[in-house]
Amino acid sequence: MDLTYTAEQQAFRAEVRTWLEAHVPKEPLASFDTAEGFEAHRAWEGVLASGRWSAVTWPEEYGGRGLDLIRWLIFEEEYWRAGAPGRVSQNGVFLLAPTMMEYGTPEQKARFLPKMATGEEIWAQAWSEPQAGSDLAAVRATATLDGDDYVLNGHKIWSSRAVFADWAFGLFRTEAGSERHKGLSLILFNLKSPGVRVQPIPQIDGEAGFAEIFLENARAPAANLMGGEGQGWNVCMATAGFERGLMLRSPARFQAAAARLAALSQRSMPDATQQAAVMQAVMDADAYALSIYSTASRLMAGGKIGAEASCNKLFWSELDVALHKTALSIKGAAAELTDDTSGEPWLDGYLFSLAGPIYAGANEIQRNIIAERVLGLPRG
Amino acid sequence: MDLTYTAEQQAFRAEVRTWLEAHVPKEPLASFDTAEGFEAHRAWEGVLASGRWSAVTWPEEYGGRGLDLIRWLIFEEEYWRAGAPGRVSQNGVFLLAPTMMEYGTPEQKARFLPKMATGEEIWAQAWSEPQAGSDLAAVRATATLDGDDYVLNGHKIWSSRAVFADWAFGLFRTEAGSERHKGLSLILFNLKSPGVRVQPIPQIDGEAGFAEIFLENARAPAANLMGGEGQGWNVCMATAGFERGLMLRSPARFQAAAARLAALSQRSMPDATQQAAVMQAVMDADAYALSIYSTASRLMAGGKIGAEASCNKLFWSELDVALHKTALSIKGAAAELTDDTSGEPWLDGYLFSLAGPIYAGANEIQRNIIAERVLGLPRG
Amino acid sequence: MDFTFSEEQLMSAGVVRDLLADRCTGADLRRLMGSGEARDAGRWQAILDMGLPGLMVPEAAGGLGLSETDLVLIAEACGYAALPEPLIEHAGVGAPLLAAINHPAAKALAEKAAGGEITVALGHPANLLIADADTAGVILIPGQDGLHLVDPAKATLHRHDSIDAFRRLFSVVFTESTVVAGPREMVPLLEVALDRGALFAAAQGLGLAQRAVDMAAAYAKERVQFGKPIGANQAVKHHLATCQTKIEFARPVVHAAAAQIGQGDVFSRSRVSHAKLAALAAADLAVRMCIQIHGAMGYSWEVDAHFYLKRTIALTGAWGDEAFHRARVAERIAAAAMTPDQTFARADAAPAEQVAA
Amino acid sequence: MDFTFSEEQLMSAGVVRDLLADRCTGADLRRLMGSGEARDAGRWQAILDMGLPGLMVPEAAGGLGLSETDLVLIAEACGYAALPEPLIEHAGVGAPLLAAINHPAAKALAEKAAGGEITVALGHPANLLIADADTAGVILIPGQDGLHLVDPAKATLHRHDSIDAFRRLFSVVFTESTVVAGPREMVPLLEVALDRGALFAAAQGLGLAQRAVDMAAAYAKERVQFGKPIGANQAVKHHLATCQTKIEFARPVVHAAAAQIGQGDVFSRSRVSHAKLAALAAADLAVRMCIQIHGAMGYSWEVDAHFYLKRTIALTGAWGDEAFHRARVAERIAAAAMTPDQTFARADAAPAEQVAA
Repeated sequence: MDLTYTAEQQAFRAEVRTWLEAHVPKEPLASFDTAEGFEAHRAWEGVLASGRWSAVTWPEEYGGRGLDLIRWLIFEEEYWRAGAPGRVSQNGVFLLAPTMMEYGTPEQKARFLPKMATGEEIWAQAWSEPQAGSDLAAVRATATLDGDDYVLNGHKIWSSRAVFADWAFGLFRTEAGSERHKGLSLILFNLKSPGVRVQPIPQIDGEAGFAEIFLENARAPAANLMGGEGQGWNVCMATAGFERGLMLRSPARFQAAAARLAALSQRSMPDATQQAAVMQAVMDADAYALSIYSTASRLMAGGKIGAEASCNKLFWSELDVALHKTALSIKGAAAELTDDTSGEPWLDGYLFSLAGPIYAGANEIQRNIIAERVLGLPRG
Repeated sequence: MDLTYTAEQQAFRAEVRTWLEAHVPKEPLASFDTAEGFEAHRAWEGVLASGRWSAVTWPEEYGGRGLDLIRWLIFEEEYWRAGAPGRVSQNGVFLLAPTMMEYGTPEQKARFLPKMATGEEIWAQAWSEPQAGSDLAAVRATATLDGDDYVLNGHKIWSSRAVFADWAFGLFRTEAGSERHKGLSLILFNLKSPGVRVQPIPQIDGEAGFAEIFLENARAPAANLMGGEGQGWNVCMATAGFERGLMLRSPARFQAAAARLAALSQRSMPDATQQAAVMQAVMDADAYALSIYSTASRLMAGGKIGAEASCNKLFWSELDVALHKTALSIKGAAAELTDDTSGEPWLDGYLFSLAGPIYAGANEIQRNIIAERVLGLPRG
Repeated sequence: MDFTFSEEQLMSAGVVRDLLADRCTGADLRRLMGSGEARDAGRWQAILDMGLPGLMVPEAAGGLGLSETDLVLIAEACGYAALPEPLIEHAGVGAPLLAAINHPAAKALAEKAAGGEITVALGHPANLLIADADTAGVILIPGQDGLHLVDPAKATLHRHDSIDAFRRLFSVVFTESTVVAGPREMVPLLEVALDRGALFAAAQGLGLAQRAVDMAAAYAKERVQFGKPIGANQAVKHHLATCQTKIEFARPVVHAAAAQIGQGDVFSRSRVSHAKLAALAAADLAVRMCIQIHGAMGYSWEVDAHFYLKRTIALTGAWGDEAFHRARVAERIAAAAMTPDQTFARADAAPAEQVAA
Repeated sequence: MDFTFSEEQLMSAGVVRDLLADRCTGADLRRLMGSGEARDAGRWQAILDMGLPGLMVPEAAGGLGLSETDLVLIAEACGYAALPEPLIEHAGVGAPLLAAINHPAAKALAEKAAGGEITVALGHPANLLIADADTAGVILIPGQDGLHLVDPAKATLHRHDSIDAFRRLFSVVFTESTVVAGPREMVPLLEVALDRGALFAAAQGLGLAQRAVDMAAAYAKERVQFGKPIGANQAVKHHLATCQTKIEFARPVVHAAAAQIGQGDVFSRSRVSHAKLAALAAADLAVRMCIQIHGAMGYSWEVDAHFYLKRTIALTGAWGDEAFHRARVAERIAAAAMTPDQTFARADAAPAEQVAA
C-alpha cells in the first residue's frame, strides 16, 4: 500500500491540467437536453477527441490512450476540477463501449468505436419499456430476423439522450414466445432510420432529458447483434455491472460538489444542522473517492469487480441528494430561484440528484442485490 | 380548540404536585428487575394506591379516580416531572386492566382489579413463545378444559416482570388442532401455582427483566377465561391497541428525558451535530405530547383510536433511541462508565431504548400495519 | 383544554377540499401554466364566493372575524391541491395585516381586501421578494421610516423566476407611497405576519406531504412489477409508513401552533417554527419518496409529483428558512425550563407553584 | 499509488482471524467473564507466539519494524472477535510509544514490551482513564513536567466499571515515577499515540460492524416467522444492505488512514478522524440492527450481540470522542482547498502547479 502518486502519475496530472486549462470553454455550455446545447456538447467531444482525451481508458487504436484506472481517476479529478462540460457521450463511452470491447465483433468495434470517441455518433440506451422498469426482464419489444436484417417492433422508454442521439443500443426479444431473461438479444440500431420515432419526454425540470422510442418495422442489420442471439440478458448485466461500478459517476464529480458546498457554507452563516450536514457531505464524497481508488487498485492487481459494487450506486446517489439538499437549505429563501445570481446551479443539481436513486436500477433493487448476493439472504 | 387548561385542570395539577412532593422517594429505588427493587416498587404502588393515584383513569369502585384522559396526561406530566419511580405494575394497570374493563366478567373485575391497583398482585404478560415472536398467531401453548379448570401446557417467553410477578395473562390454544388466529383464548393464571416454572432471562444489561414460563399441567380455574373461548386473538388485539396507543409510553416520559438532554447539552460543549440532535429530540418529544393530547381530545369527544396509533410506537421508540444516543455522544469518553458520577442513567436509558423498536410489535411490523391499514397497500 | 376542531371548521375545510379536488387537478394546473395567466378566474371566483379572503379580517372591517384555527385546515387543503392562487397568503397574512393598520389609506382598502376584490401583497424581511405583487391591489413594503402602502400600478415590478411556476415573485421599485404605520407600530405587525406566514406555509406543507403519500400509495397499488403490485413490497410500504408517521407527528404541532399563535411569546414562536420545520420536513421526504416510488415516471413532467416537489422547495425557504426557525426553537429551549408540564407554556402564565399555593 | 494490501498483510490478518474464530468465541468470552480474570492465558500466549505485540516496534528494539498498515487488518479481526486482551492498544499504541522514548528507563523495557513479556498502559488526555493499567508492566502518564514512567506495582489503582466488562479502566495515583520525556518531547509522542489509538479503534469498529452484520444475516436465514425465514423480508434485507454499505465506505477510509498516518499533518489527522467517525457509525448502526433483527433474543444476554454493542459504545468515546474528531475534520475543510485532486493531499507536497511548470 502506497497512497502517493508516482512521478509519472504527477506528470500525467500536469499534462491533463495544462491541456484542460487551454481548452475548457470559459462559459458553461447550454444544457445538452436542448438542440443547441447538444450540438455544443458534441463539438466539445470533438475537441476532447482531438487531444485524445475523450475515452482515455480505451485502446489507442479506437481513439483512446489505454490508461489504467488510476490515471483514469486522475484524469477525472482534473476534468471536474477544471469545471469541464458534462459528457453527452457518456452512454456510449462509459456504458456501451466497455461491453463492446468484451462482446463486440472486430467489425463492430472498428465501425462504431472511433465515431463514438469523436462524438460524431452519440448513443442512447434503449432498455426500459412501459411495463419493464425495475423488472427489466419483462421486455416485450421484438427483433425478428428477415434476410440480413432484424425487424424491430416495440416501445422503449426512459431512453436518456435519445432525443438528439444518433444510435441506440437496446434489449429485444429475438425468440418468439420466450419469457423473462431468456430469448433476449442486444441490438444496435440507428435512431434516424425509417420506422423509428423518437418522442421526447419532458422531465420534472421541463427539459427533454429522455425519450420514448417507438419502433414500427424498423430495421437493423443482423451484424448489429452484439454478444450472440439470446445472450442479451447476460450482456446487459455486464453493462449494468460497469454502470453501477466505477465509471457511471466518477468520484471527482462529488468531491467537486462537496468542495463547492464547503465554500458556500464558509461564505454563508450555516446553523448547527447545516454545518453537520456539510461535514458529512465532505466526508462521504471523500469516502466514495477512496473506495473507488481501492477498487481500481484491486482491479489493476488482477482482482474482479464484485457485487459490492451495488453499494456504490446506493452510496453516491444518497450522498448526492443529501449534498444538494444541504446547499438548498443554506441558500434558504433564495433556494427556489432559478435565476440565482451566484452562478452555482444548486437547484438544477438537486433536481438531477433525485433521478440518482431511481435510474440504473432503483435503490430498492440495489439493496435487494446487496442483501441477496453479498450477504446471502434468501430471495423474497 | 382551546389549548389552555381550565381552572379545574390547573387545580388538579396543583393537587398532584403537592401529593407527589410529599410522597415521592428522595432516593431512586433499586431496579425492579431485582428482588429487592421489585418489592420496593411494589411498596411504592401501595403508597400510590393509598392516595388513590395508582390507576387514575379507572372507575372509583376499583381504586381509581375515573379521570378523563387530559387529567391522566396532567397526572403523568407531574409524575415524570417529580422523577417518581417506574411503574412495576404497568402490565396490569395499563395493559390488562383496560381489556378487563371491556371483556372481563363482573367477578373478574371485582377479584383482580382492586389488588392490581394496590400492588398486592403484580402482573406479567405471557404472549410470546419461542416460535411465536412477531408472528404471535403461531402460539402453541394449550389450555384444555378439565372439570372446572383449564390445564395449561406450553412454553412462554419474553415475559416482562414475570420473574417476581404474581399473576400472568396469556394466550392459549383452547381448540385442539386449530390454526393461526382461530381457537385461541386469553387466560389468567397464577405464577405461583403448581406446574408453573419461571426461568429468568438475563437481558443485555445482565438484569432479568424478562423470563421464560414453562407450564406443565398447571391449572387455572375456568372462570379465569377472559373474553370467551376462541376469542383470544380479538381480545389480545384490543390489548395491543391500547398498548401501542396512549398508555404504554406517556409523552411526559420523553419530555422529561428531552429536558434532561437539553440541560446536559447546556452544561457541556456540544458540537454542531450534537446541538442539532438535541434540538430534534426536544421537538420530537413535544410533537409526541401534542399528538397524544390531540388523540385524547378526540377520544373524549367520542372519537375512536385508529390504526394511526401504530405511528405512536414507531415514533416514540425511534425518538427514544436517538435521544439517548445523543446524550452518550455528548458524554463522549464518559459514556461507557456505569458509575458515571452525574447520577443521570443515560447508559441504562440507552440500553433500555434499544428494546423499544422490538417489543409490543417490532417496528417492521408496525410499518407494515401502517402501510396496509392506514394507506391500504396490498399484503405482501 | 380541547384539542379538537369544531364541526364548522371541519366542514369548511371539507368544502374547500372538495372544490379543489374538482377544480384544481393536475390538468387544471397544466392548463393554467399553459395560459400564462396568474389565476384561474372561475376557481378564484368560487373561492371568493365562499368568503374565504376575509376569513381572518375582523367583522367590523367586512370580514368573518375568525382566527388562524379556522384557516389552518383550509390551508392544508390548499397545499394538498398545490393551489396556484394566493388565497392563503392573502387571507392568512395580507388581508388581516391591512385590516390591523390604523391609517385611513389602509382602512379604505381593508373592506375590498376582505371581500377579495383586491389582494394584498407584502414585502417582508423574511422573504427575498414579494409574492403576487403583480395581481395585488395593494403592496405593503417595510422601510426605515415605517410601512409603505404602494399602488402596484405606480410601481415598477421585476419578476424573478421560481422553480415553482405558480410562484409569482417580484422585486418592487416605487417612488410614490403612503407611510401607513410608523417604525414602532410596524414591528409587531411584521412579527405577526411572519408567524402567520410560517404557520400557513407549514399547513400547506402538511397538505403537500399527504398528497404525495396518497399519490404514491395509489400508484403503488396499481403498478405491477415482478408480477405483483409494487406496493406489496415491504420497501415501498416502509417508505410510505415512515412518511405517514412524519405527517402524523407534524400535524398536531401545526394545529397547536395555530391555536397558540396569539400568545406572541417565545413559546408560541417556537411552536410555529417547530410546525414549519416538521411539516416541510415531512413534505420533503414525502415528495421525494413519491417520485422514487413512481420510478422514472416520477421524474417526468407528466406525473404531478413535480408540482408538489417545487412547492415544497419554495415553502421551505419562504417565511423564514430552516436556520431561522431552528434558531427560534433554540431560543425557547434556552428561555425556560422544559419540564413535562410546560407543553402549553405561556409567558404570561402564573407558574404552577403559585397555582398550587 | 497502490491501494492494496500485500499477500503477507492479508495472510497475517487471516491467521489472526482464524485463531480468534477458534479461541475467542462467545462461549470463550462468557467463560473469561465468569472467571473474573483479565486475560485468557492460552489465547494470550498464542498471540504472543505470533510476535504480534512487537509488530510496530523497530527491529532495533526487538520488534518487527512494521507499520500501521500491517496492523490495521489484524485490528479489524480483533474487533470482529471483540477480543478482551489489550493486543491492539499495546501493539498499536503502547509498545511503539515506549520504543520511541529516548530515555534509558524506557529503553530498558522496550524489548520486553516488544516481546509481549510486559504490556504498556498509557494515560492520554483524550481518555478519561487508563485502560489495562492493572495487568501492564509499565504505565506511561503525562504530567506538567513531561511523561512519567510508572511501575504499576508502586501505584494505587482504582477500577472504574465500563459497560464493556472486558474494558479494565483505572484511575492511577502514583508518587514514584521517572520522567522519561520532557514536556516538549512528550507532545509529538502523545499526538502520534492519539492518531494510532483512534485509527485502531476505527479498525476494531469495522470488525465489530461486520460481525454484527454477519451474525444478523446468519440469524435471518434461519429464523422463521410467518412461514418463511425473516431474511426473505425486504425490511430485513434493506436494513442489512444499508449497514453493509456503511461498512464498505468506512473500510477504505480506515485503510487510507493507516497508510497516511505517518504524514502527521492536518490532512492525515482529518483522515484518521473521518475513519473513526465512519467506522464507529457503521458499528453503531450494525449492532443496533443486529439486536433488532434478533428481536427479543437480541435483547437477551444469551445472544452475543451485546458484547459488540458494548465494545462499540466504549470505542466510540475512546481516543477522542465524536465531537473531537469532527472538529479535526472541520479543521481540514477550513485549512486548504478541497478540489478533487486533493484526495491524498499532504502538507509537504509541492502544489500540482509547480509540478506542471
